[in-house]
Amino acid sequence: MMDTAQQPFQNEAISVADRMAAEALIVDVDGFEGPLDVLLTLSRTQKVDLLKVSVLQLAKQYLAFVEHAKALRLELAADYLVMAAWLAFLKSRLLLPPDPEDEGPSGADMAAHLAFQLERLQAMRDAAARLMARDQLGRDFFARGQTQNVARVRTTTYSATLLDLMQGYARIRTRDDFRPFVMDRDNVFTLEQALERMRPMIGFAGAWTDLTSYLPEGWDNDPVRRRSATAATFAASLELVKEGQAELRQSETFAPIHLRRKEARA
Amino acid sequence: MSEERKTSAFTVPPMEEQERMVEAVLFASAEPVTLREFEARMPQGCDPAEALVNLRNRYDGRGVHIVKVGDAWAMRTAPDLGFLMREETIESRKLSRAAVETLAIIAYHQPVTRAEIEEIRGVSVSRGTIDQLLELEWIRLGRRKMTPGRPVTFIVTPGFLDHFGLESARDLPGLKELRAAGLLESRPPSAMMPPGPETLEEDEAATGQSELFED
Amino acid sequence: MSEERKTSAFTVPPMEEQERMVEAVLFASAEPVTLREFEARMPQGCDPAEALVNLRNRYDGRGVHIVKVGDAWAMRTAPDLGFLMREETIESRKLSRAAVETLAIIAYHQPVTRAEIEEIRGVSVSRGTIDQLLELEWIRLGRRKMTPGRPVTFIVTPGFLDHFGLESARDLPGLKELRAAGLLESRPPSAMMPPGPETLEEDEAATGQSELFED
Repeated sequence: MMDTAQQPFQNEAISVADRMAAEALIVDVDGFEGPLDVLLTLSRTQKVDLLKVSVLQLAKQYLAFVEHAKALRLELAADYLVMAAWLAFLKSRLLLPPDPEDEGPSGADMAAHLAFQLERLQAMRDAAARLMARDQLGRDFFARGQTQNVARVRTTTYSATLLDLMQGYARIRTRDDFRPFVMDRDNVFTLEQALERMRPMIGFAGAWTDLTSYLPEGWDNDPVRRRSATAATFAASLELVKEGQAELRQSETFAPIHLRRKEARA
Repeated sequence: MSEERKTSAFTVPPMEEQERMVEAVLFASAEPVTLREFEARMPQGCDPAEALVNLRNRYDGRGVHIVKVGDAWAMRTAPDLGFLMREETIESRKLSRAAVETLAIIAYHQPVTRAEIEEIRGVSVSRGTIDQLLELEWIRLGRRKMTPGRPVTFIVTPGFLDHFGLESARDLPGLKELRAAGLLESRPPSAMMPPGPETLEEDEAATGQSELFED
Repeated sequence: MSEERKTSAFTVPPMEEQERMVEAVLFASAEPVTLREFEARMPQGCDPAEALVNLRNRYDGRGVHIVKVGDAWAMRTAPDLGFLMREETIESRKLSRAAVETLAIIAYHQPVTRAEIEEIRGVSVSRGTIDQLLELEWIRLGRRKMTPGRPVTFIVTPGFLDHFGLESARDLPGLKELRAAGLLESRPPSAMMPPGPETLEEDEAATGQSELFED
């Protein structure tokens, strides 16, 4: 940017000015509407057209503000810190000579976009001020104070849509076989239930035991219930193995599965 | 404008300007305004009584009049234009659920007797519901049924088709399509399939569905 | 007006009379009246548009003005006489800075999405801000944007135009200059845009939009 050449001479001065600016901002950090608002305020200290604002200087001022806030252990919202990181990156881009290999927007492009954003925000603020300064209804000009009663002649029409009609029909025709969907929980043994059941038992299983012996009582007669209980018990035993509390073995395919407590390593 | 205002604080505004003031105050005020109130509001030295007389003349024969109400003044619309102050509103109300269902049954099963409607709906059909549909000219009486008692039947009218944008009652989607469109939640009842065009291709049904979703 | 109407009507009232009618209707209504409403109320064959132009000239420079608000018309007191209306002044709730800025952005950038408002302001828009503007009936939902996610947009209402004495949104102060300066554009977002609120709270913003749509 333009200022880069002068930087070596102004470095100290700017940093003092920045610190003072930062201090002034921190007094009222809650009054700011985010990082862009802070940047806009900072840019005013440069007393130049927003299009000609030195983004590099702005970045430094902002970083000083964030540093200062940190030193004072002020809680800054996350977006202030994200902006600081981005500006630090932008600053390095602006200071380093452009890398011809590098893809993506140049530092100058990024700076130009930030300047555009600041100018646009300022323009909208000016527009808002001009809007509110206009003559307003109920303040500067007025509507009729006493409105005349307009006699209302009401006619009522009834309407229904094709969709109403179809839904109405569907409702009647399917009323009999409609049943609210509820999970049939009576015949389901859950993984949680199985785990709860097995945890206290596993500590006593020093020897290999058939997994089926862990099935809860009353779940082995009905095939549906047995299937659910078996699946849950097997899943629970895998969970215990994963936790390092148990070991599983099976001698061949479809052979009974055995389970025992995992011995602590000596 | 601000020029005038500035001077008005010191010198009495011209009568033309006083007329404007009286006019604005009369217009914006919710109640009739007394001379005293005019004097209190307007700059010192104004003569609202004279301004009112001038204004009244100006509005003579217009659509709005300046009238005296007791010892106060008000603006009123000209009495001969009262007919303009009538606003015709058409209130649209949704058809009741009972009426919609009855109408749907007639459309799907026509010609259908009252007893048949009641059998399908599972509740008795009130006289009012049928009357309402007759009055809307969405249904009318069909041929009497050749069954004991020769009960009257109901059929839908061209007005019904027009209102619902149908070429004919046969264009009503069948249960299969209703299901495809997500309008049906469960299995079709085995008995009494509706006389809808069940032969429609699946593809067509799918098109219908997407159309329904567009809305 | 169409030929048919003129011929089919018994007698069309003379323009002088039509002016009186328009005047009475405008006067009686606190809300702006659309041409369509005029046509519905006045006898067939009337040309309220022409009558309004005549009436507007007649009221030029008076204490009460005929103003155009969007595609409707209203009578309003002359703004320079506001000082007479202390009694009628409505103490309006003071809008927060965020609300005022958001309103301006919607007016100048409409139709605009919530994310775009946030991009411009550099902070996320709180739900309350949009609610307040919706409640004042100064903004409303526009068409969904044809971008991924089809986000809802906001636009200003005729009520907004009426409140700020604008004939149309094109008459917003400084609109031309802002457009010429390219400040109403969003500039193609480059990969390295400064972090806006949307990068932080993308989920939240998306929720907010869908919530608004639900309403």
